[in-house]
Amino acid sequence: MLRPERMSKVSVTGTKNVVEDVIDVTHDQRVLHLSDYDGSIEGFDAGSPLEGADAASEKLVTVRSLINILDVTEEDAGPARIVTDEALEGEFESVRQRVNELDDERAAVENDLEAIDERIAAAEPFVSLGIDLDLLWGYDTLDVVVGEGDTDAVGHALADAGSIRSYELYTEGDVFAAVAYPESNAPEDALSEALVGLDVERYEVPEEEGSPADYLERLEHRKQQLKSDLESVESDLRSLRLEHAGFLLAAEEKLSIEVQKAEAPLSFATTEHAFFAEGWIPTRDYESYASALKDALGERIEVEELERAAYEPPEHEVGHGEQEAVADGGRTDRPPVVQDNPKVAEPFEMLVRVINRPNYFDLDPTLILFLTFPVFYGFMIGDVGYGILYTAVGWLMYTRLDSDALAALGGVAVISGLATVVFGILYGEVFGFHLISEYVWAGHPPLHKGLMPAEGEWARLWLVVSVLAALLHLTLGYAIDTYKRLRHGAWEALTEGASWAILMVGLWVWIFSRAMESAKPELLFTSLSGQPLGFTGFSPMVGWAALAVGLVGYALLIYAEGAIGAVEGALNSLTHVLSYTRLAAVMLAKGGMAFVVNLLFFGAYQTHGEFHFMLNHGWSHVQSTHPEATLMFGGLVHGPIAAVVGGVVIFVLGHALVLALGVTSAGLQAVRLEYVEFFGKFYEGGGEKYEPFGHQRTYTTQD
Amino acid sequence: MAEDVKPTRKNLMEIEDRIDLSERGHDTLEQKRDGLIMEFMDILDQAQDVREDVEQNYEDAQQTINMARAMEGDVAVRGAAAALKEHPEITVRSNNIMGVVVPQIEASRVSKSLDQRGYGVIGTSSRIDEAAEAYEDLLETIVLAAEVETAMKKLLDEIESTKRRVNALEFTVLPDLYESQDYIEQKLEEQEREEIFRMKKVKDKKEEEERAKAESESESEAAADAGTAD
Amino acid sequence: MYETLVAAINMLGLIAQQSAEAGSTVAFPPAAGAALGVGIAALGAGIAEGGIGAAAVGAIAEDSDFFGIGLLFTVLPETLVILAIVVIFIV
Amino acid sequence: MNVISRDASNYSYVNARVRSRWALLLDADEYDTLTRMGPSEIARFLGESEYSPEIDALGSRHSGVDLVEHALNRNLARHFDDLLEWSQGTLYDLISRYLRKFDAWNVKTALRGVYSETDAGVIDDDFIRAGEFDDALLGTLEECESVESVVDALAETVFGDPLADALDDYEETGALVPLENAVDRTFYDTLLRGLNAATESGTREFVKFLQAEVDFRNIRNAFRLARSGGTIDPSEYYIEGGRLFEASELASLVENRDELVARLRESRYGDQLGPALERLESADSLIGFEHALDAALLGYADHLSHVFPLSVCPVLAYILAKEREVDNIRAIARGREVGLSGEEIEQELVML
Repeated sequence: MLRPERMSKVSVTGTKNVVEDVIDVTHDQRVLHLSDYDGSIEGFDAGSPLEGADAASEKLVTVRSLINILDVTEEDAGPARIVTDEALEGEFESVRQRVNELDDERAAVENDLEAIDERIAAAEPFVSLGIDLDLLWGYDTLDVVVGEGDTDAVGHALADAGSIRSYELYTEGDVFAAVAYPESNAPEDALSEALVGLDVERYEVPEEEGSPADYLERLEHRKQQLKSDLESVESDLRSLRLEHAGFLLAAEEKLSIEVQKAEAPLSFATTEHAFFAEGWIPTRDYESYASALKDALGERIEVEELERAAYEPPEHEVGHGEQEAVADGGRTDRPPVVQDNPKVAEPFEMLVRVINRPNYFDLDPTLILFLTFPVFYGFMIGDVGYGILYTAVGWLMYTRLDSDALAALGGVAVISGLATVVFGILYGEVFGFHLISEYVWAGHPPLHKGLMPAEGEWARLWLVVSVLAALLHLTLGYAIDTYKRLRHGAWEALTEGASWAILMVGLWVWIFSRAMESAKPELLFTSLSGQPLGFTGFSPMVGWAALAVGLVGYALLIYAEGAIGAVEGALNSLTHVLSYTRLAAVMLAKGGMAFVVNLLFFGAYQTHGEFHFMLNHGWSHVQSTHPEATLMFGGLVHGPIAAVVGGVVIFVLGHALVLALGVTSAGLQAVRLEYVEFFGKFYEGGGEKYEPFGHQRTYTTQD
Repeated sequence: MAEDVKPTRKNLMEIEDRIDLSERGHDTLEQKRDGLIMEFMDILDQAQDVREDVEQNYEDAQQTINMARAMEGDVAVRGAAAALKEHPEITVRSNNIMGVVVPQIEASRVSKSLDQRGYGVIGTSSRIDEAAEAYEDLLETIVLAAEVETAMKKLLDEIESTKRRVNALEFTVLPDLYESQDYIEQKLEEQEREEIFRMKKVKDKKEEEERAKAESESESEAAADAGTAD
Repeated sequence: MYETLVAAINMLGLIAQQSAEAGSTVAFPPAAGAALGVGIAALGAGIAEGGIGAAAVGAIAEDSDFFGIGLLFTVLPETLVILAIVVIFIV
Repeated sequence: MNVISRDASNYSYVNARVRSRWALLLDADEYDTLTRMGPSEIARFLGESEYSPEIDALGSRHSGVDLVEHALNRNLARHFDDLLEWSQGTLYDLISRYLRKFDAWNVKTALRGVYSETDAGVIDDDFIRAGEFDDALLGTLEECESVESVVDALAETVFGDPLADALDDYEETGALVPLENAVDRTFYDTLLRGLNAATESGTREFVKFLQAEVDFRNIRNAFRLARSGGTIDPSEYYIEGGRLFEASELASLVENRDELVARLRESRYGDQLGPALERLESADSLIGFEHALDAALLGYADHLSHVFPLSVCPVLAYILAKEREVDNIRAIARGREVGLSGEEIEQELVML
């Protein structure tokens, strides 16, 4: 569970005349993850594709292109079928031509549409101006400029221009048409000259007759025609798709398989007459794969299980000695990884892969994530209402979505949502109301968030609890690291692995001791002092001893890691632990936000350091029953009808916001603690995905 | 043929002269042929190298320009390519290899410095520089290739014709001449033999005549003797 | 931003002065001092969170997986306020 | 350090976003995988990365390398538009000044395209829509018939006057050089114009960054000139505003490459430039050196962005890195297409 599935390295050797059979069998079995040949064996070259790979590829590329142009999807597929070579010649070619024709047509129409749209946009200023178009162009002696800008400035500029004998300015809003009669000796573009320097956008005058409105209408009409043309081309394409989708999908699959098989030798080692293929296979599948090959080919090939990959990386990969490196030909290909976790924890594999796929020699932290992440999350949100919503949304995602990543996220949401519900019951909260507290716990839930002044102690408690959780979580991380290093000997494990934990724990035991008590914040000793713990800090003796041990750890650390270790060790053991206080902080913030939303809607008053929502009665009623209470907010629901409506909107949007922010803050902060603080201690990642050679047939049947 | 010639001693001498000349020509041509082949072999090696260079440079250039287009954009490369305003100049001179005239092609201003390429320097990268360079190299090799290939072709022609001439001498002209020579010599020998035979005949005849004369003289003497005695 | 901070502090100082001039026997009630302390701590945290938040929003816009870490980083400075509250409790 | 900016710049917001985007940039392993894939596989791979909007939109129309290229350009534009959209106050001003380099690029592309009589579509493909120019203007530019009309179309922009001035030179020589130089110079001139580093908060780091960029640009051009030889006046290609060398010294340094190298080794960028200079000695080609130089600039930008985290530097460093990534992917896709080997392609990549 903490380890990926055990893999074996397999080699298949034979003469070239059985290579196709070997590929066929391997393809059907779909268990062998081929390793690329790295050229390390004398006399063996990397293989070339089999005959026909190029021809099949050419067809495949075309088929995929057609599928893409026709927008064929899985749903369009008919029943599975056999695709014959003849069909790939005849039917295929006619589909291709038809598709190309229609595609050309579509492109042409779309092009025209774009042009029309541009002309329509260009015509609009003229419509607002309302001057017939033929009046605006075709003059020999007059200059016309139509544009948009500060019309007053244009007027002044025209009046001031020396080269213009007379002019006329028509305006409508910011749009203007300036008609100028230049002096006979004026330069050709006298009008443009006059307008230089003004912030004016000029429009080209369409060389058309009649009123601009008519012109626009003509354009619109043409646009409609083009749109219907487009519609008909697209419907042709649609019917083409319906007709040929099944064939195309099946052809794609057939050709993909053909190409995949023909290109398999690309990762083989070959000589003139022989080949040699290597790959990884889950150890439990080896026997069936080997016997399948033997059944088909008997003695003509040699199948061998070269090694069962140990979970420790081979020595040469960590730079200790080179014997094994020579033994397996200097290859460094690591086994691909099949994560192996209980079904319920599987969605969390995705969370691990977000950072990186675990490598074969890593401990797979999925299970730890499964155990800690929902607790962090539930602790921070801790609300039955939100929890149920998260669970519901998560379930929908998990069951309905195709994307593996999103479905897995849904799975994570379900489990985190359930944890949220559990914590919600303990806090006694539903959507920020203490309803459960009242009906289940009779007003005294086992846990409080510490939002209200009367519960201030709880807030400090959560801070300390966060630190304790940090110490546990991080020590686990260091422990895994230490375990991994144990194979290099106890000394290395102690100096490079355990020393970090010793430093951290030692430091924090000292912090929680009464040594130098006056200099430390009080909450260290008070927050856990209540029953059943009754913890009021370790004695100074214990504190100083722990610090001494911690310093020994620090010394070992510096010995092993040098100056960087010195800085990082000191910093990490403090900041990484404090970083977990975000658990308490986010919890308070979320609680506070939900409170504010409810406060705005229902209003609340404060009495004896407790907040009470005014669920049933307004402030006036409260005043009569609790004269000592102070009002926090009157509550929109108790106001006039408009306020009530606004209140409902705020209520719904507010809770939706809290719900969403719960994901982005609580979710992210929890995940961050896992990734940065926890994973950082031991996780390497970089594993290769297990991709067995083969193809799952869905659209074609064999024979 | 041979029969056409008059088998005279004068003709024989003439033929013998011609044989002498042809034989000497044949040797020379043969030497020339071998020489040309040697030259050709040299050039062939060179041509092969150049041809490979062209191929290699072409590939390189193609690759650099592809990468330049890919990295700097197609348009940037095109722009840089089009920016070139000064085209290289090609001059052709001739060279003489064993009497064969081969061209010597020279291209000036193929390789350019950064400021002559016609594209801006500030904002471009050396990818375009090197694409341009690669093409300049390619052009230079192509020019060289043109030169070598033309020379090769010309040499090949010359070798071919020389070979034909050698063969003509060797297999047609000389055998004919030898035949004629043989023929004339034969004829002349025959004539000689005839002459000797005739001489012999004449000599025999003369001797007979002399013997007959001597016989008749002795008869008359005997008669005289007999007469006397008688 | 600085200006706001300065203005806020000036104003608080002014209030303190006025209450002193009012001639009451306790010129400056302890509760007011405590509130002032928490307030200033919160202001400081707020300023720090402003910057971090902007960065976080930026990062989340790019990659929604960062949402968790972004939020987490944003609230980191809140420890300041927590410590201030602790101080109030202790004093 | 400037925890709370006095102007309205939102450094922390923008930089957080930029850092996220930075994390999406491909790493060496992914490049390595890409070099073994075909063009369409690369497109498919990109379609499963942050390039998916672009690949999905364009995949039905393009394929292979084309698709990759289009998607890369669009993606670049989207990212840089985003930067402007996010930023406010001085930060906005500084980023938009810097992004004007894409305007400069687009102007040059238009000039070169029109000059070489390239099709509008090809020019359009090469535009990077990350600057201030809107689609309408770019559309006009790519359709222009002549270089002169391109210059005309740009009259209303900051490039208008300098281009018009350079037009005579162009017509005289027939080469684009004067115009291209005018564009580049205008970009560098307007980058710092009107900024007073002493009084205006936030601009000090900007100036520092740009000095580095200018210096690196000058280094690069100095080596190109040194390699090419010829009788060029180096000061003609010198960009003002750097801190490394003066126009006057450049001339002698270009003549003597060893001296230039030595000078750079001793300079403030010596550390960053080390690998680049080594590559220079081992190879004949400058491309490798330029890659190393680019990598060095990336490294320096990254360094500045760490020294000044709450400034414009991380944004500028991101712009560089993103541009680089797009270039790298393009090199891989193109390289695969033209058949380069895995190793050759890796030579073409620039990585930090």
